[in-house]
Parts: sequence; C-alpha cells; structure tokens
Amino acid sequence: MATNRCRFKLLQGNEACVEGALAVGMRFYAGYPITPSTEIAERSSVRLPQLGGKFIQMEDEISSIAAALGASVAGVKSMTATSGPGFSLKQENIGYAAIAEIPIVIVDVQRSGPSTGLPTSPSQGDVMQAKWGTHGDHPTIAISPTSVQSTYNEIIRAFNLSERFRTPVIFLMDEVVGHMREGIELIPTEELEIIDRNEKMINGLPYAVGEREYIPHMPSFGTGSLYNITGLFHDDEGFPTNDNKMAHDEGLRLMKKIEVYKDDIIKYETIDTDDCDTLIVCYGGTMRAVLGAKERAKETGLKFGIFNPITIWPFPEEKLAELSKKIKNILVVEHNYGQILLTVQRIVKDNSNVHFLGKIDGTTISPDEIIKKLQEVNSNAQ
Amino acid sequence: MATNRCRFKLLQGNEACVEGALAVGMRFYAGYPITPSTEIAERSSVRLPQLGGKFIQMEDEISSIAAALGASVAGVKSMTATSGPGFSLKQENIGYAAIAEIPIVIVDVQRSGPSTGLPTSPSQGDVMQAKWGTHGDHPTIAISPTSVQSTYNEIIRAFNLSERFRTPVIFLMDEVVGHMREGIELIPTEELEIIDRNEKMINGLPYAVGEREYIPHMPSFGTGSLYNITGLFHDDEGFPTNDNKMAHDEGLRLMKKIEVYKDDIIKYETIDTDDCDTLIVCYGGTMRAVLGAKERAKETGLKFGIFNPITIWPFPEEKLAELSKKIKNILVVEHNYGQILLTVQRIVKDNSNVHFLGKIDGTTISPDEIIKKLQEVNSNAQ
Amino acid sequence: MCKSELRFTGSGGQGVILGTIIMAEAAFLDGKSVVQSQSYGPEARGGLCKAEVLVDDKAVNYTKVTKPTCLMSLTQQSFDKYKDTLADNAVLVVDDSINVPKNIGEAHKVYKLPILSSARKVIKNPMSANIISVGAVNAALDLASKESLEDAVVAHIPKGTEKLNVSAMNLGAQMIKEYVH
Amino acid sequence: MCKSELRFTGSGGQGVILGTIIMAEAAFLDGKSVVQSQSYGPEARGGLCKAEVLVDDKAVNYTKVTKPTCLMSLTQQSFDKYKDTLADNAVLVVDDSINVPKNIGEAHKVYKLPILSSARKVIKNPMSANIISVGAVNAALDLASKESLEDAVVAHIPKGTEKLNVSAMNLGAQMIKEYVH
Amino acid sequence: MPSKLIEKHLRTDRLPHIWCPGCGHGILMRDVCQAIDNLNLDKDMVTIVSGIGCSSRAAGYMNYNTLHTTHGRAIAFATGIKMAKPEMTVIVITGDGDAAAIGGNHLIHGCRRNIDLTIVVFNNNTYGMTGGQYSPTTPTGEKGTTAPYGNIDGAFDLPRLAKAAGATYTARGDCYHVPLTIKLIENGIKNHGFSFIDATSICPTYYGRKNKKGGPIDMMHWQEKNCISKTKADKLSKEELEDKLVIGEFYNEPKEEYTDLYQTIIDKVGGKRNV
Amino acid sequence: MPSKLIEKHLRTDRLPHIWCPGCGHGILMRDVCQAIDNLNLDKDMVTIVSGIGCSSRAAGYMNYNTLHTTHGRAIAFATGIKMAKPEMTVIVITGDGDAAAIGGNHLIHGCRRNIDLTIVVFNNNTYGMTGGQYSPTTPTGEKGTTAPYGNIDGAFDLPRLAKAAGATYTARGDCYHVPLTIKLIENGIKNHGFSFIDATSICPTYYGRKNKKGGPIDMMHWQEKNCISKTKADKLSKEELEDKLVIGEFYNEPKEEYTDLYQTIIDKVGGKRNV
Amino acid sequence: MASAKELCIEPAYCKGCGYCIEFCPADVLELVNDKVHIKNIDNCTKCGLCEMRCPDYAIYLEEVEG
Amino acid sequence: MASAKELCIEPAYCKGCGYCIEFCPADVLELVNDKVHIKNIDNCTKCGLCEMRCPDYAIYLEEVEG
Ligand SMILES: Cc1ncc(C[n+]2csc(CCOP(=O)(O)OP(=O)(O)O)c2C)c(N)n1
Ligand SMILES: Cc1ncc(C[n+]2csc(CCOP(=O)(O)OP(=O)(O)O)c2C)c(N)n1
Ligand code: SF4
Ligand code: SF4
Ligand code: SF4
Ligand code: SF4
Ligand code: SF4
Ligand code: SF4
Ligand SMILES: [Mg+2]
Ligand SMILES: [Mg+2]
Repeated sequence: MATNRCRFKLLQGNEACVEGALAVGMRFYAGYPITPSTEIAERSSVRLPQLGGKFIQMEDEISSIAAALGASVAGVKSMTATSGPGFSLKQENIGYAAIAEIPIVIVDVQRSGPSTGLPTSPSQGDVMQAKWGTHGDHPTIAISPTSVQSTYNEIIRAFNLSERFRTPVIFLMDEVVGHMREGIELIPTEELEIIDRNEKMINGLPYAVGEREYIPHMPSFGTGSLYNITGLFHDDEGFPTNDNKMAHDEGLRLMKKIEVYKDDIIKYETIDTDDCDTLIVCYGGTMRAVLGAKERAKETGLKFGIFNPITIWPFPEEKLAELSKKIKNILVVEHNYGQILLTVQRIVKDNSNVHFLGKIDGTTISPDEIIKKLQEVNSNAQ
Repeated sequence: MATNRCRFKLLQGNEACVEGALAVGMRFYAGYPITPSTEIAERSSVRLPQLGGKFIQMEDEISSIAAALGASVAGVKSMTATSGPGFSLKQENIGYAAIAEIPIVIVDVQRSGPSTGLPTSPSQGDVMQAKWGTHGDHPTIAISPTSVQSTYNEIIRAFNLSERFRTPVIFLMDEVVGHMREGIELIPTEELEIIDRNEKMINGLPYAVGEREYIPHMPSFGTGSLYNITGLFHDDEGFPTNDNKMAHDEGLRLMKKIEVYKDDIIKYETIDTDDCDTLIVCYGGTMRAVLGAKERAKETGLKFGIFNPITIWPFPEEKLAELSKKIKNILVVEHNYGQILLTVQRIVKDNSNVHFLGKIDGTTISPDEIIKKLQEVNSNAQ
Repeated sequence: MCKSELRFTGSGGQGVILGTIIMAEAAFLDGKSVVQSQSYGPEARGGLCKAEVLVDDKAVNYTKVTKPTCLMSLTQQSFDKYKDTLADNAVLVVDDSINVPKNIGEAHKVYKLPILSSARKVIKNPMSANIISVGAVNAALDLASKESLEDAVVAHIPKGTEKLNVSAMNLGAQMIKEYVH
Repeated sequence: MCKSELRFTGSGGQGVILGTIIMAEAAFLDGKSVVQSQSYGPEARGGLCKAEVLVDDKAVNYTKVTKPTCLMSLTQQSFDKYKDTLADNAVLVVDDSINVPKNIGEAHKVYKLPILSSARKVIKNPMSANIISVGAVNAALDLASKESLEDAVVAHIPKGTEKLNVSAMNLGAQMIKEYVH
Repeated sequence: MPSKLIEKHLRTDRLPHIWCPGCGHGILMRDVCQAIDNLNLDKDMVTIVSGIGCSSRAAGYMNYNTLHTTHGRAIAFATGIKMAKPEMTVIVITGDGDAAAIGGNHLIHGCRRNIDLTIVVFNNNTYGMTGGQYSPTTPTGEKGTTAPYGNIDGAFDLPRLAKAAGATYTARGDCYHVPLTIKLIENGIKNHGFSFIDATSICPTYYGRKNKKGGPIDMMHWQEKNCISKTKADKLSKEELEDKLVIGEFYNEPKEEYTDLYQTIIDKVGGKRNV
Repeated sequence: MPSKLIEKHLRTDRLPHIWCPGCGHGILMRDVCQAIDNLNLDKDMVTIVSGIGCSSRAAGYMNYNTLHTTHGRAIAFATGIKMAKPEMTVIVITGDGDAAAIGGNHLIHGCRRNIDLTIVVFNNNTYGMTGGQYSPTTPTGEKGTTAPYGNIDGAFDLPRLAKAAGATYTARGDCYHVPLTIKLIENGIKNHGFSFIDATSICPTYYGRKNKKGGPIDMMHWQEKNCISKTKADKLSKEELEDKLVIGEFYNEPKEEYTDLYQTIIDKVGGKRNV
Repeated sequence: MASAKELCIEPAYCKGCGYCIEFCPADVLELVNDKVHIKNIDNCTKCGLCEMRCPDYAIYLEEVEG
Repeated sequence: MASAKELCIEPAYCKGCGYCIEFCPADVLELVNDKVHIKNIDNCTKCGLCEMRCPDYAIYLEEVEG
C-alpha cells in the first residue's frame, strides 16, 4: 500500500469491532463498562447517534443484553459487549436469545479470571463458557478474531450469521486483540455482503419452518404481525406449550439449524499444513505469538503448520480430524489451562500426540515460549 | 427392614438434600424460589431456625449466593439452591468462591432449558455448565445423586469436600431425583464423618500453603485474624497483586488442589462391569431408568455393565479409560443432547464405539427406550 | 415392573398428590420400598393433575409408572387421558360420576365409588375426597396395614382434622368392602 | 523481530500512551505496518506506565515488544524498570533528569534531553512533554516523514492546541538534531 | 363466544387462560385491554413486555406485539424496544416478584431515565407461579411457604419507591375498583415518560390460603372495603389506616422523556432520524 | 511513619494506596476509620465489605475483617455476614456505580429489610475504575466517556431512594466537611438498622477532567461552597439551590432490626442461640 | 336506531369463582355445576359490573341492534 | 503532664495534591518537588485541618510528651 490516508485507518481492536458492526448495520448498542471491553461502549456512544443509531448505558450487564434483545425484536441490529464477569451475568439471556431465536451479537473481550481475576491482563479463559455458559442444551456460534483487521471482518460475519440463523453469536475477543492498534482497511457498507433477516413469516407463523428448512423467519415488532415471543418451549405461533412432541421438535431444531449448516458457519485458516510434523492449534491473540515463532522458522529450524479455528464454535472438527491423520504431534497453544485442548483431544484419535502450552499469569505467551515448547515436543518425539 | 418408624423416613429428594445438609452442619441458607428446587428453600425456612440456624429469602439468585458466601466467611456452613436460570445467574459468584476459596455448596436441581424452557420437566442439561459456566479457568467439584438416599449421603460429602478443599461444590440434582419421594435412612450427625475447615492459618497467612500442601487454612471473620479476601488474584496475605509469578502460582494452585487430591474427590459406582460387552455410562435420575432396564435383563437377554460417575467433575477419567479397554460398546445415556458424551468420547480411545441416547422433550428416558437402543447397538455391532 | 404401580389422577386442588404421598408413606411404614412422584406444571393449577406411587418388596428402580396396576380417578377428563395405559387386570377406583367404557370395565376390576359426593355429604368436607380414595385404594389392593395407613394420614393432614380424616379413610375402605360388582 | 520496536515509559498521566499512538499513526500513514499496545491496570493510575509500538515494512506478527530498539523514558522509576532489556545498539531518548548508568550509556545511543523542563518552560504546558518526546524519537530513528508525524499529532490532540503541539514536536526533533553526545 | 373487547384484544384461541379460579390477574389484564381500547391505540403500535410469573403469562394472551422475557428483566427488554422504536407504546406487565424482587434494579433505573414505558404490576403479594413464597410486597407478619413463622421483612410501598427513583407518574389500582384502575392505566399510558401502576391483584390459591384470607370472594370484599382513595385516607387516623390500601393517582409530573432527549443528541450530531 | 489513627486502622504496609493524587476516597476512608475509632469498636468485631471500583479498593487497606467482593454485590455479601454473626459491626464501602448501578437492587432490598448494616457510598459521580463513564449519580447534562454529548439520564438522589426503600438512617457527607462526615458515619453505625450515607467524593482524574471542574483543589473548593446544610438550604430559593448539594442527616427513625426479628423466630421455634 | 345490551355467557371460560354472582347488585346470577348461570335475567340492569370483574371473560354485555 | 501536638509528614505517602496547603488557614505548608513541605512551622496552629483532608495520610499531628 502507498499511504494509508483514505479507507485505511489505525484503530484499536475494540474500535474496529464497533466500526465493523456499524458497517454491517448495527444501530443499537446497550452495555455496561468493563475492562478490557469498555472502548467498545465508548466508541459506540460517540458513533451511533452520528448514524441515527442509539446507544444506551444500562445499569448492569443483564439489562444490557436484555435491552439489546428488545431492540433486535423491534428490528434493529443490536450488539452488547463485555468481559468475563459481565459475560457470566449475561448467560441467562444468551439462552433466552437462543430459544426465542433473536439475532444478537455478544462481544466478550476476555480477561484473566476467574472472578475479578487480573482485570487488565490477557486471557482466553472463556472459550468453553462461550459454549456452555448458559443452562440447558442450546446452539452456539462463536468467532475469535486474531487481529484488528480480522476483528473488523469477522464482526461483520458475526452479524450476518446471527441474522441468518436467528441466533445469538458470541464474538470472542481477547485483551491482546481488543487493546492493540493496527492499521486496517475499513471496507465500506456498499462493498459488503450483508444478510438481513427475512421478515416474511413462513405459513404466517413466526416459528414455523418450511420443508427441509430449520430457520423460521422473523418479523419485527410493529410491522403488523402481532405475535408472541417467549423463553418457554413454544409452538409455531410462539405460544408456550408443554406438548412433548413440540418440545422435542423445537429443541432438536435449535441444535440442527446450526449442525445442518455448519459448513456455512465454520471458517478456519491453515498455514503450512501440507508438509509438517507438528501442527499448532491456536486462535485469537495467541495466534500472533505463533506467527512470531513462525517468522523465526529459518533461524530455529522448526517446521510446523498452524490451524486457526476462526469459528471456534462449532469447532471445525472435520478439518482438524483430517489434518491430524498425517501429523505426528499437535500442540495446542492457548491462553488458559487447557480448554480447546479438550476438544482437540476428543477429535484427534491418538491423544498421546496432543501437547499443550498455556498459561495465565497476566503476561502473553511469547514466540520464545512456543519455540521452546516445540523443541521439547520434537525431542520427546525422537 | 422391619418397619420404618425410627430413623427411616419418606422424603422428597429436595427434602433429603436439606436434611443431609443440616446433619453435616449447614446453618445458613439463602435462596430465591425456582421450580423444581423450591422445596429446598421451603424446608430450609422451616428447619433452620429450629436448629438455631438462619434462612433468608434474598431478592434474586445473585444475592443468594452472595449472602451464603458472606455467612460462610463468618464461619457458618452455607448453602444455596436453584435451577437452570438461577444457576446461570450464580455463575459469576461461583468463580468468586473459587478464587477467594470460600467453602459453599450450590445445589442446582436441573430442569429443561435453555432459558425458561420447560420449567417443570426433567433434564440434565447443566452438566457442562457446572464445569464451565463461570468465566476464566477455575477448579470444579460437582456431584450428582441418583436417589433420595444418595441425595442425603452425597450432600454430606459435598459439604465435606467444600470445607476440606475451600472450594465451591456444585450439587447437581435433577427434577427426577428432586421431586420423587423415597424412604431413606437419616444417618444422624453423631454417626457422620464431618470435615470442618481448619481455622488456623498456615504461617499466619490466610492464603499461604505448607510444603506439598495446596489448600490454605481459613479463619472465620471475627476470630482475631483481620485479613482480606478478594476476587482479584492475590498474595498470601489476601491482598490484590499484579505480580505475574504470584498470579501464576495462585492460578495453578487452584487447579492443582483438586487435581492432586482427585482420588479423594472422585467417587463412582460400577455394576456388572466385569463381564459385559456394552457399558452404559449414566448418572443422576437417568440411572434409575438404566437400572429399570437392567431389572429386565433376563427377559431381554441384554447383558450390560453400568458406570455411574457420582462425582461428575472431576470426571472419573482413569476408571472409565480402564473399563473402556475391555469393552466393545459404550452407551452414554443422559437427559440432554450429549454433554458427558463429549468427555466420554475424549477418554475412550476409539470413538466409533461410543453410542448415545438422550432427549429433551419433557419426559424421562424410559427403560424401554434404553432396551431398544441397546438392541440397536448390539445389532450394529454384529 | 413393580408389584404395585399406582396412578392417581384428578384436577388440581383435589389433593391427588397428597393422596399418593399418604399411600407411599403407609407402604413405607410397613417396610416396603416405595417411590412417589408427580407431574408439576402451571397447568396443574386448575387443570389435570397426576401423581404416582410404586411399591415393591425389593428396591424400586425406575421411578415412573408405565403400566399402572391401579388407577384412581376423580374426574372424567383425567380418567379419559389415562384409561388406555393400564396393566393387565388392573384395579380401577373411580368416582361414580365417571363414565367407564365397557371394554375397560370388562378387562379390569373397576370400583365406581361415590367419592366426591360422600366427601361433600357424609364427611361434609369436599377436601376429604382424596382421603376417601386413599382408604378405598388401600383396601382394594390390600397394600398397607390399617395402622400404617392411619399413621400416614394423620402425619399429612392439618392438626385438628384427624378425626374427620380418619373417618374419611375408613369410609373409603368400607366402600370397597361393601362394593357389589 | 521488527525493524523498530519502541517502548515509551513514564508515569500515569504523562501521555505516554498517546505518544505511542501518534508514533504508530505516523508510521502507518507512511504505509508501514504497525502494532501499538499498552499496559493497563489500576496501578497505571498514578504509577508506572508503559506503551509500545512495533513498526515494520512487512506484517507485524507478535504484538509485544521484547527487546526494544528504542526506549523513551520520562521518569527514573520507569527507566530503571526497563533499562536492562534492550536490543543491541538501541536508541534511548530520556529526560535529562534521569540518571543513566555508564554501562548503558556505552552500549547504546543515549539522548538525554530536557523534555520535561522544556515542556514547562519553553512550550509552557507540562502536558506537551509527550509530544516533544514523539518529535525527538521520530527524529532519532528517522521513522516517519515529518508530514505524517504532524498529521498524526494534529489528529490526536484537542482542537485549538495544534500550534502549540506542532511546535512541541518540532522542538523535540530539533533537540535531536542539535544533540551533542 | 367472547365479548367484542376480548375478541379484539386477546388471542381468544388461547382462552381460557391458565390462571386459577378467582385469580385477579384476569381482571387486571382486561383493564389493560380496556385502557388501550379507550385510547384507541393502533394494536400494531402496542407492545406488551412481561417477565416470568403467573402475571407475566398475560403477554401470551394479548393480541399485540408480545414479548415474554426472563424473570425480572421485562423493563430492560422494554427499554431496548422503546429506544429502537420510540413511536411504539410499550407496556410492561409484571408481578411483584418479577418487578420488585429480582427486577427491582431495572425498575428504579427505568424510573430514573424517565423513559416512556408504562409498568403495570399485577401485585398479589406473593410469588404465585412458584407456589406462594413471600414477596417484597407481602406485609410484615404474613405467611408464605418460605415464611412459615411469619415474614419479618418490610414491604415495599412500590409507588413511593418508583417516585423516589424518578418515575413521573405513579398510581395504585385494584381488582374491585375497575373503572378507576382502567383510568389509572390509561393515564399512565398517556404520560409521556415512565409510569408506574401498582395494580393490587388477588391470589386465592396461595396468598389467600396461606394467610387465611378466605376465598376469592372474601378477598374481593377486602378490596372493596379496604382500598380507599387518598381523599378518604386523609381523613383517617394512623390506626384506622393500618389495614387500608390507598388507591388512586399519587404523582403526575411530566418531565423531558428519554427517547426524546436522545433524539436531540442525534439531531445535534447529524444522525438521520429513524435509520 | 503514619499517624496513630492510620497505624491502628489501616494496613500501613500497603500504603501508599493506588488512588490518584487528590482522590477523595482517601479522605473518606480515613473518616470511616475515625468513626470506628470514636466508637471504640473492637476491630475484630468490625467487618468491611466492598464491591468493585476504586472506592471498593478501600477494604484491602483497612485493618479489620475485610471482604472485597464482586461488582455490585457487597450488600448481599454483608447481609450473609450479619445474619451469621449479628454481633459483628458490618460496614459496606462502595461506589456510586457499585451501589447504585449494578448493585441498586441489593441496596433497596437491604433498606427494605432494615438489616443492621452501614453503607458508605464513596460517590464520585462516575465509574472511576473503568475510566470515567457516567454513573447513576452523574448530574444530567454532564459528560462521561460514554456520554460524549452530555448525559441525558436523570440522577438518583440516593438518600431519598434509600429512605423510600425503607432505610432507617440516611445522610450525606462530603470531603470538605470532615468532622460532620465522620459524625454522620458514626451515627449511621450507631443506628441499629440499615443506615445509608452518601459520601460525596472527588475524582479529579476522570469526572473532574471530563467536566472541566479544574483540579482537585478546585473540586474541593466546590464542595466548600456548594455543600450546604439543610438549615441553610431551607432558606434558599429553587434557583439558588440548583448547584447546591444538601449535606447532613436526613432521616433517623429506628425500627425493629432484621437479625433481632430473626432471633425471635429462633426463640419461638426452640432453636438454640448462636449455633 | 337505538342499540340495546344483552347479557352473554361463555360457559367454556367460566371457572366458577363466583365474583359476578356476589357482586351483581340485582341477584341475576347463580352457580350451577361450578359454572355461572342466569337465574333471573329480568332483574338485570345491564350495569356491567359482572363483566368488569369476571377474571375469565365468561360473562359480558354485548350491544345488539335494538 | 500536659501533652502537645507535633506536625508530622510522611513524604513517601504524599502525592502532592495540594489540599493541605490550600486549606491550611495559616500558610504553613508548600509543595516542593511535588511533595508537601513545611515552610513555616511557627505559624501552625495545630488545627489539624491538613490531616483531616489529606487523602494520603502524609501529614498529621501527633501527641508528644509535653
Ligand atoms: C431467574 C429466575 N429465578 C426464579 C425463577 C422462578 N420464578 C418464576 S416466577 C417467580 C415469581 C413470580 O412472582 P410474581 O412476579 O409476583 O408473579 P406471580 O406469579 O405472583 O403473578 C419465580 C421466583 C425464574 N423463572 N427465573
Ligand atoms: C460484573 C462487572 N461489571 C463491570 C465491572 C467493571 N467495573 C469495575 S469497577 C466499575 C465501576 C466502578 O464505579 P464506582 O462503584 O462508582 O467506583 P469508583 O471507581 O468510581 O470509585 C465497573 C463498571 C466489573 N468489575 N464487574
Ligand atoms: S397461583 Fe395465584 S397468581 Fe397464580 S394463577 Fe393462581 S391465583 Fe393467580
Ligand atoms: S480514577 Fe478517580 S476515583 Fe479512581 S482513584 Fe483516580 S481520582 Fe480516585
Ligand atoms: S366471575 Fe366469571 S369466572 Fe367467575 S363465576 Fe362469574 S362468569 Fe364464572
Ligand atoms: S349486568 Fe349488572 S345486573 Fe346484570 S348480571 Fe351483570 S352485574 Fe348483574
Ligand atoms: S495543623 Fe492547621 S495550621 Fe498547622 S499545618 Fe495543618 S492546617 Fe496548617
Ligand atoms: S494533602 Fe496530603 S497528599 Fe496532598 S499535598 Fe498535602 S500531604 Fe501531600
Ligand atoms: Mg406476585
Ligand atoms: Mg464512582
């Protein structure tokens, strides 16, 4: 690139999250400040009214997601952002969004936990929570960006998936990505592929699905449809039911709509996986350290591939299973005590070849640490 | 037994939970009503003042666990109980209990979810949430009883583990067990092995541990120690720290204290596992249907073993791995869309032999369904 | 299957759940293994209500009644819902206001008793219908000893209503004894 | 390792973070790849503050500075904390109140500049120290074009303070030019 | 066949509702419909938001845009709807548990913002849905399944709390004084700001039974006798007032409304209207 | 070397504290210590509970039993402690965000129960810890990092809210009027019931800077001039009162206390004391 | 054309709470088999109090072409 | 024996906010290198206002044996 004066901008990851969301049409944000996600609220408060959108600071995280869901029901693309403690508080209503099938994007800029933990330190400790944090079986889509640019691009995808599948999407950032600044290209709205919800009900019913379809269409409140939304199991009209067959069908459909279309949801990145002994599985901010280690491949003589599950839930199981067949060692690098590790262990047939590098001490994992661990893995393998 | 007039009583699972807790010394309960756990609050409100204990109905589930933690800090064994939606709300403070190392027992009588779901229907949909519901890496102990008697016995064990390891213990009941009545033996306090917390600080420090020890001792407030408790990473005095080494040591110790003593924590039951082709893995109320199927083994000709992880977290991995080596098929039966299934798949080397039977439609899994599934598994195996 | 699988049905507020608790307690006091359970739900408020007891000499495993050996019904609606899933030769104790189809009458042992009306007219307390039915079911099945049943009744009713309820229980038993098929 | 790895340190409130943002922005405007980051924490309030910029022609991967090629410090405390982890032949731009040990002075290129005092006395605004240091660091490293740096400065300071800040920036650059080792 | 009012405003295919015989919630739900009817509102521009509880089940029966949310969070959901579509009339139907126990914070913050919502609490002094535990409006000394020895908590005076928190309209109605209660709801909807109506309900099944209040008819008679207007109350001594419940309009002082104020920000910073 | 008071009541090995130069929280923390000292309380029978925020960091420095909890939940934790050990003096130190934003519900329910806690809100009209967002006590029109165009929310009058919710003692102090503020805290502790003290603090770093209030000294002068007693306030017109903040004791009406009432239940049903 | 009012009942909705009967000022109604029943329509003043307090919308006045 | 008061300073605690200086009624104090400094002890009336308002406990009066 020549100079960066037009559509290129230096932005913080958190800021890029807002700009991407605005580009794809987010016009409502409700939130409650918490480090390290606060800049998302702050920038939203500045930018939204400039575009005729609305920002509201609610009294806590529970009401924030609730307000965002309310706005979504009224037809406005909505977002809320938080970090660990707030993410825990939002869990109940994430389940509500899942069963009521209300599109919404929930950003979690992970910090070190549990509890208040190390509020300003990097971590990827909420990965399993993103899938299992709310009670009961429910579908989950979660996406984890690795850079400021991918934050911009992926938040757009997050909104598109949320609208298409009528489901909450978790945007799982981490402190590293959220707080760093990089130059990025702001792709303008006109050039984006934007998915808006289909407001025309199937068979005149808000929760009916067509044949071989899994996703009901969703009219906005105030557009003439006068229907009911509930967090109870419900029939096609949206009215609560205790009918076992209906409950079964609905529960299963909620899972299926993600399962069936998983190829449209899953996205991953592979680097040098064709010819390597060791495969590193990593995601989010940790990816950067792995790339840093890769930079020094010549110097260190270490050959390894990288598998980055950008869509972290549903996890790209098939691809990893395929890769794992021809690879001796897998090294999972994540900023926690082993979360995606468990999924990798499940997918990869012979667990003995799965290694792990993780930590939580307030510092980031460095390329040096990765190189050291790779050397260890290699020497054990001999 | 002759007649059941003395220490034998007909009780609901929820009632037995309270009686067991009282027997082991629970003297504070804070809660907020929610089906199907409400009887635990109701019985506590009747029984506690009779024993000089205290019951309080708080304004919500968050304040309930908070109050219970407060009482625990003041030296009183405390409990709170809830179901799905309330369990989601308690998550943040479960993490707090973990990092601040405050003993507490949290009962979750599972119901059908997500969200309000089918509030009065059986489910085991919170099993993964019990481990991953709060943000950040943290230790977890969770126990799942299968009968009214085991509810009484296991809640006693839950309190003992909580006090010994200074950690929250999740008591994962389900609607089936919570709401049914059975005759049980109420083992009186005098006959119980009761573990009370050690109030004498190690080296005069509330978070210091001895050599080869992982669990600091805990003085109660008001006994002369004047120390600080926080949900931030902290030093041995309990004062917040940003020191990377201290954070690392503390985080690791929290995980280790469970890991190292896991043989003292893990409890499981095996039935007929010595000589069987198929092993059923099941827990909680679902176990009863499996036993129902077993009753009919003669009639159906089905031979199978049962593995019941009573301590569901940490999962009895080693035992299952060992069993799996000599068994052709494993059938996981649970009241959800596959949660413990994932852990079993991870542990068992050859996933192709892991089968699953689960559902959520408001009805319980029946012996008939299990028998049918077993027949299917057997015929596929041929 | 257990020796006895009892299902009590009626409408919310008729004390059907309490009836099964008393049955369970009585059998339990006699040293039997029992499991009692019920359906919950906001619908249970005004609408249908179902509760169950399993009784056996050995441990009761599966906790739900699948094919009742005994069905007790107080309302037509609840009877209709459950009349078709019965064990062979089941015992039916139903209010005499209920219309029992011929085929069912022939396949099972049916006691049509004036439970609701006797509660109102004889015991003079409509809330005693459940205790009458408890007395009747116990007598029909010969499930628990009379002492245990009485103890169980007394343990579960408000203080001061012992006499009334014990006579309701006895009335139920008597109805069975004097029943002419 | 990147071509340039800059670390700015000082105490909270001195605008050290903003300094790195401006540096990053300037290099970015020139078409470079940059990553800027900082330490947060309640401690950052009154205490130590650290911010970093990585600049390269190709993509910057790892996001943290490990061995700075340039260290800018405004306080002794922050200097002492970071003085020992430097790349070979690093460039040090420090306030002249800071005591730089001999071994460090010999191993690296050190500019001791009257940043804080000039901010107070010459620019007459203590808050301009960070802009002076930005000007100085940029000149010492020849990192970004003067135009880009000026644009970056102007983009990040309050409206109405452009002149003051541009002259602070120039002052910093001048200090380097005129520096006598 | 139902009446014209019911036909027009309720989803009659879902009737009869699940509420117990004599439950006051049915009366109050009709009051809300009548108020909407009186105001001649376009049904498509009315949204009912509720939480969880017997009372909150109302939403499902009402033929507007209806959102049955999570326990305690109705006002927060409603806030989002109102922000997104300020032209929508947003009414929250909630219970004393939903609004004042778990949802108390959202209530006071809604008041504080003076956002144009109308809150109607079907206040039956108990948690009906979970079987009759005491609630934050159960009078001290009364019983609930979790207050077997009598409740020692103080009870909220909800309109007073709402006013102190910033509501610009507060009132109390009941099940006996139907025309008044309808009028209070109407006025609440008309107030362009946060309106709070404490609608005293009747739960014979739990609150009544636990507290020996007799059957539904007795409880209705209690309201007839004890729910008195402010003017009447002003003439009574403190002792005479002991078992009385004052009904009527307590506070009605319009103030700048939240979504209007937000629109002035949008206008100021150049955002377009209604994007 | 610190003073005798500080030596006695604070963990001096942890000083200096993390608060910014001129932060009012330091002054208020000393006030709490002084009040405890004046009352001659046994330090082992004092527990400080706090939530999360700059203000809530106080707990860590104070040499009593101290519990630094989760954001907003301090009063709920404190309730458990007080129930378990009624003989303990339990003081909650919290912030305007901690107590009135996320923690608002626990505040009003604490008030409602009249449980013997003393709440001291270090009220700096902002979320200091997270960098200066507006809070529920930020005056309308003022700025925060999330109110770049001026805050359109109404602000809570916290003592008024607490009183309406059932608190039996309410007051407001500040950083300038130190002896008064100490006295208010003392009286709050002495009230055997729920006491609420709104202690106006000073956040020069965020609130001051964002709202062009000058430096710490200017902000202290503002309190000197504008924090006036009720008697003074009564003499002023509405316009004159506009930028004033009334300090002093607002309400002090003891009522039966919660843990005492619970003890009567225990006594009634035969439970032993203090098991 | 003047319109008159007619007292209507929807028995499927009635839960027999008895409010309408108790609070009817003209003794028009009674309970039969736990459902409302018009015992004396001539007494009815069409005051609408029964409709107002019926929690189940089972009794109401409807305008009829007069 | 009568006890007197002495004005003490703990410079390690002082953050230089200037409250003590601004609100000292007797102009006793000044700021030197961002830390409080006693410029004129003789003026000091031992009123204690500096101690009261010091957010950092860096200045205070201590009883001394008189
Ligand atoms: C988070 C959560 N906690 C608790 C419950 C259980 N619950 C359902 S309704 C209810 C109380 C309802 O009381 P109220 O709002 O007064 O309504 P009512 O039933 O009395 O009309 C409770 C506690 C729940 N559904 N969700
Ligand atoms: C659940 C949760 N949400 C948000 C935060 C982030 N947070 C920490 S402190 C704070 C606000 C503090 O404000 P206040 O209580 O007024 O204290 P101050 O810092 O102003 O003294 C917030 C929002 C958190 N720690 N936990
Ligand atoms: S339980 Fe009470 S509130 Fe609920 S429907 Fe029945 S009477 Fe109404
Ligand atoms: S940010 Fe504000 S409240 Fe926090 S320590 Fe600094 S001055 Fe005090
Ligand atoms: S008020 Fe309604 S429900 Fe009650 S008896 Fe009359 S018609 Fe029936
Ligand atoms: S309209 Fe009036 S008079 Fe007629 S039945 Fe109804 S209440 Fe009685
Ligand atoms: S004691 Fe009074 S006179 Fe002396 S320095 Fe302090 S404020 Fe000034
Ligand atoms: S008030 Fe305290 S911190 Fe401030 S200048 Fe004076 S001594 Fe220093
Ligand atoms: Mg209620
Ligand atoms: Mg604050």
